[in-house]
Amino acid sequence: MTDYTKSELMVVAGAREIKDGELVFVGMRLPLLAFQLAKATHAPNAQGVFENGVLRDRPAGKPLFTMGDAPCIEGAVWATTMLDIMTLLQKGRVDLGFIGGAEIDRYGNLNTTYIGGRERAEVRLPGSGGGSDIASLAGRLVIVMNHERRRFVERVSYITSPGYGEGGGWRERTGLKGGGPVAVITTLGVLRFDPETKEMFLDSLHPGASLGEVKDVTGWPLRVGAELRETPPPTRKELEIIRKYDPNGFWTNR
Amino acid sequence: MTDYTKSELMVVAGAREIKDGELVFVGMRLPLLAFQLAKATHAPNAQGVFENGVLRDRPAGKPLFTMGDAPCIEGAVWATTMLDIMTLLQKGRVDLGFIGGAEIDRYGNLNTTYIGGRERAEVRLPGSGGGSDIASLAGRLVIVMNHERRRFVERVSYITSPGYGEGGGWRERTGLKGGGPVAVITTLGVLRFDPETKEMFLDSLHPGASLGEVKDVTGWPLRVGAELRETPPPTRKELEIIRKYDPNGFWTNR
Amino acid sequence: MGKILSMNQAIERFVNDGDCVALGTALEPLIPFSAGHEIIRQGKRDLTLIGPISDILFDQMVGAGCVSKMVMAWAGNVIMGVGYSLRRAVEKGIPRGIEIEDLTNFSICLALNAGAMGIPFFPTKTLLGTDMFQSNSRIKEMVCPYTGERLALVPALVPDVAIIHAQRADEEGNTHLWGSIGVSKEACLASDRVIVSVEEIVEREVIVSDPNRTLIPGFLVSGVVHEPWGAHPSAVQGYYDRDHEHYMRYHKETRTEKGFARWLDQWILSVQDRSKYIDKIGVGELQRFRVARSHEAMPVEYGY
Amino acid sequence: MGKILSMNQAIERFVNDGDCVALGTALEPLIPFSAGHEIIRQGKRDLTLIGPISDILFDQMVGAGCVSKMVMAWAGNVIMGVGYSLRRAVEKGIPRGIEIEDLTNFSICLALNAGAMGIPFFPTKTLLGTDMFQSNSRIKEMVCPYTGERLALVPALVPDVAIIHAQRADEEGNTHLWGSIGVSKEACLASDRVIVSVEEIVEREVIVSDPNRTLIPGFLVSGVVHEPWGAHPSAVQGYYDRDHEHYMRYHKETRTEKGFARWLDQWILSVQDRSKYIDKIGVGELQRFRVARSHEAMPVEYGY
Repeated sequence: MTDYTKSELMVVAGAREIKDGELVFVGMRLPLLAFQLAKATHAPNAQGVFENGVLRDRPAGKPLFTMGDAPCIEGAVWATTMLDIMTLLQKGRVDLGFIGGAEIDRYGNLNTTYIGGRERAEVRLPGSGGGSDIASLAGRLVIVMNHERRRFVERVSYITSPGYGEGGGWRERTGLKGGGPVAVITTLGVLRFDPETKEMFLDSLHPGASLGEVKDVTGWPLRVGAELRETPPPTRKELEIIRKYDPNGFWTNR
Repeated sequence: MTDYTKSELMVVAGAREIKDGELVFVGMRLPLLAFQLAKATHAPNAQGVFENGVLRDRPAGKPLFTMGDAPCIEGAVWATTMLDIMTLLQKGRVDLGFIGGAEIDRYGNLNTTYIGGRERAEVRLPGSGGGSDIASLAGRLVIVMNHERRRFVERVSYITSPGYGEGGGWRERTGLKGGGPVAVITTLGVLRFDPETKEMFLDSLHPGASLGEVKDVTGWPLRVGAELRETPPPTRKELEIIRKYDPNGFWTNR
Repeated sequence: MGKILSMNQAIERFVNDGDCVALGTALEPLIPFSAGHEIIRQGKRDLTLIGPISDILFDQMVGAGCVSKMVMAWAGNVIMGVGYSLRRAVEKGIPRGIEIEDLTNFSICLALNAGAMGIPFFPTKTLLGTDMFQSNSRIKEMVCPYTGERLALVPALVPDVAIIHAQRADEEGNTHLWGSIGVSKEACLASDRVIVSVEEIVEREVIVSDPNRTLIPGFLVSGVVHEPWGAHPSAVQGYYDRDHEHYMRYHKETRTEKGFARWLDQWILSVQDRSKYIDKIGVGELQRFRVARSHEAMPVEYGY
Repeated sequence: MGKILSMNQAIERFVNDGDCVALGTALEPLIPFSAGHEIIRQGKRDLTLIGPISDILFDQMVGAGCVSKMVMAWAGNVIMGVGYSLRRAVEKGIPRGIEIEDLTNFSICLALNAGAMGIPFFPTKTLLGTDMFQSNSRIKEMVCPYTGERLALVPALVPDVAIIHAQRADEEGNTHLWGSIGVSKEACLASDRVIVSVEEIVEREVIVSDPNRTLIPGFLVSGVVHEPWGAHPSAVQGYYDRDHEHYMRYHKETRTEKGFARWLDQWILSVQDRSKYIDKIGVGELQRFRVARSHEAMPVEYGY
């Protein structure tokens, strides 16, 4: 078996959420690698949008640190305004979006703004960026984050990026257009959402992770899917591709 | 004295309304010639915007029939979207706009849509184009049109482009941002508006036109300014410039 | 590959009777005359035409009986004034009555932009105090919750199909358009389908060499038609200028119903497609409108 | 001529204490670091910073005590995560407390676009269901008069001054910007004043050779600064790429208040202007970021 990092496994799990031909709101870090991996494997016709205004149908010619790096614009099919790209989301043209988060709750609501709520503000985090927009407006949402007790909480203290709010029907009542989260890819497993209650459940465990461990670092009584599977590990080919786009392991902690 | 057409005199009168350094919403036909004349004489730093998205600070290299002719875009400083240009108006950045009209009333309201009102529609005219936007939003408005009885009516049957509505205070009550009309340049004279009542009055008579003639073709008891002047005729130099931009007299009926 | 179609195929496949069609969105230049003529030849019916200043293409489509409604700011013949077919339709119901939703150039931009942005309306300071509120029942007024001022509301327009003519596109429909842009981008982003006709089909490399020049990306484009001279008699920046005399002749010759019928037959119905149209005018004659004085954009470096 | 200024003059003349300043509107590239550093050196106070993703320039200005408020979607160090100065300011009031109006990338675009368009607000489907309604009291909700759906309203932002860095401008301020555009156009159109710093001052002929490339026309520009490397450590498409290591070092070295003070002195306060900054880094060192693989835009013909 090939050695790989947790981040590399997360990239592979992320790539699998992308279907061929989809328009994907990519973002940076692991999601960008997931997008590049998907394009190089099962989703060659997927296209990626970046919030600075860029649409790419082929990978950049050099590894990227930010979406504004010169190689991300060079060779793009469209480099327009941020407003045009964000309105693709609002218009409902984006199939899938990826975001990260500092704190998440049972219904997939994310906090990347104030830990401890706004008034007490124990920690000021960087804020929404485009995360809230993607969570609100993308057709499907995939969340990528570390699985830690302080991050998986019963109720987030501040909703930066809405998941399913208080459960089933909440997005519709709130007037949100996008479909909401379909997967949370963590350092320990992949979690999905009950179609009715919209509560998060554990769908697959990463190789080496145990159910007990996951439950321990999840701040509510976590449900487990009917058939708890093991997340398929990266293949050698997948790792090669990831390492091509993150040659120094900057994002994948190699 | 040099021979000139009424249209050429109107162009000269229009040019005099432009101050140096102003941003002018130009339009086509006589206003375009007026703008080009002003730039070549007393207003070299005036800049012109065209609703297809163009900003020019120098005249086009060839006479224009439409604002979209290739020479109007070639050598422009900015060729952007129509929306960007129209929002300059709404933002209050346009000092002066020119429009024409088929029917005008005592308070400078213009109709270019339905003669006889919408329901009876004796005549369907082309409609607003950008005229209504310019009349609503430009800092000052200059109207250029033929002085005929059927055109100068007590009350227009349809307001396409608002002047002063029902008189003083109406624009403010209506929520209009732009300043409203300051001059109506006709085939017979130049009319302006009372600062209080906003009623149109005759400010100058073109050479050869009589007050009786003007009153005859105006559909309400027309007031006359305190000092009725004669519109200064075009100079030889002015005519030369106009004829350079309208070499075949297409717009000036030569 | 699959997107490259003949104009006949593109119109047959992507324009249906009853559709809302946005056309002429770059204003006087880049009017997709070839597409409009093919719509007339295929006898499409009950179309709603959407466009700011339509010039004579809308007049032709109205005269040919394709149109039941127009959402527009201005319709006629830009350099000559009125369009006689439009007047006959509105005033006398010939060849059929049409409904008109009056807007202004600005508000039609806003309506298409609302459609492009996926919002139901746009607030604006134009339209206030006009009788457009009478002749367009979809405009509303509101009091601004921030400033207390009066605002007009323009509802979104979402055309079924936008048709544009542009300078060049690749086989995927990634399109470079330059010169007069008008409201073309908003119209394409708002519409369910987009048909692009172009002077040249180019390699993908040409498009991606200048991604800021892309008006719309191919994923929004349903069909791409290689149609040289496809905008004649309107202009295409860098390819050909406007044929003003054509508009003057149209004005003169379509004053009567009979005159219009003759024009329709001569220039549209009896002409199979754009290549036949070019033959009819004469390639030599068309050369008059070609670029005589080149002015190329200065270089721009995208490398790293 | 009158618009060409040194950075020192431009900031002195057009940025006042208490101003709302839009910066970093092209996102990660084209950040006007040189302008921001001059603002710090001139000790401007009580600024409101407006920008979507500010990267470390906002963090530096906050740490230097210039800022009383931020209207932003994200602030920190894009590749490293948090910005420590921002955290110290919000969590501990060091060097002073600051107010934050939270928005998202999209809603900050909408706010600046409303400002650019001269309307008081923008309706949107984003923000609904978020706690941004708590931490930004200016957001409202309404029921759509057309569809009955819930809409969030984002009020207009009208900055006193927008500062952008671009590739080239002429002496009148007509500016070509390419690559990543972000929300730069809207920010410039919204603002009362605009300062443009550029890699190159070019002849007017370069600009008018490609009017579709113009981001903003000179009549909106108050001051033009010729400032090569003015965006370092951020990227300028076609001129230089991003200096990632600079951001990593900033992250490491400004973790503590003392570390930040050292950085501030070393890279900003003790450096007279951008030319001295270039000397300090070393021209040779900077050449690493220059274009190694050219990719020019394909020709575009505007002639007639």
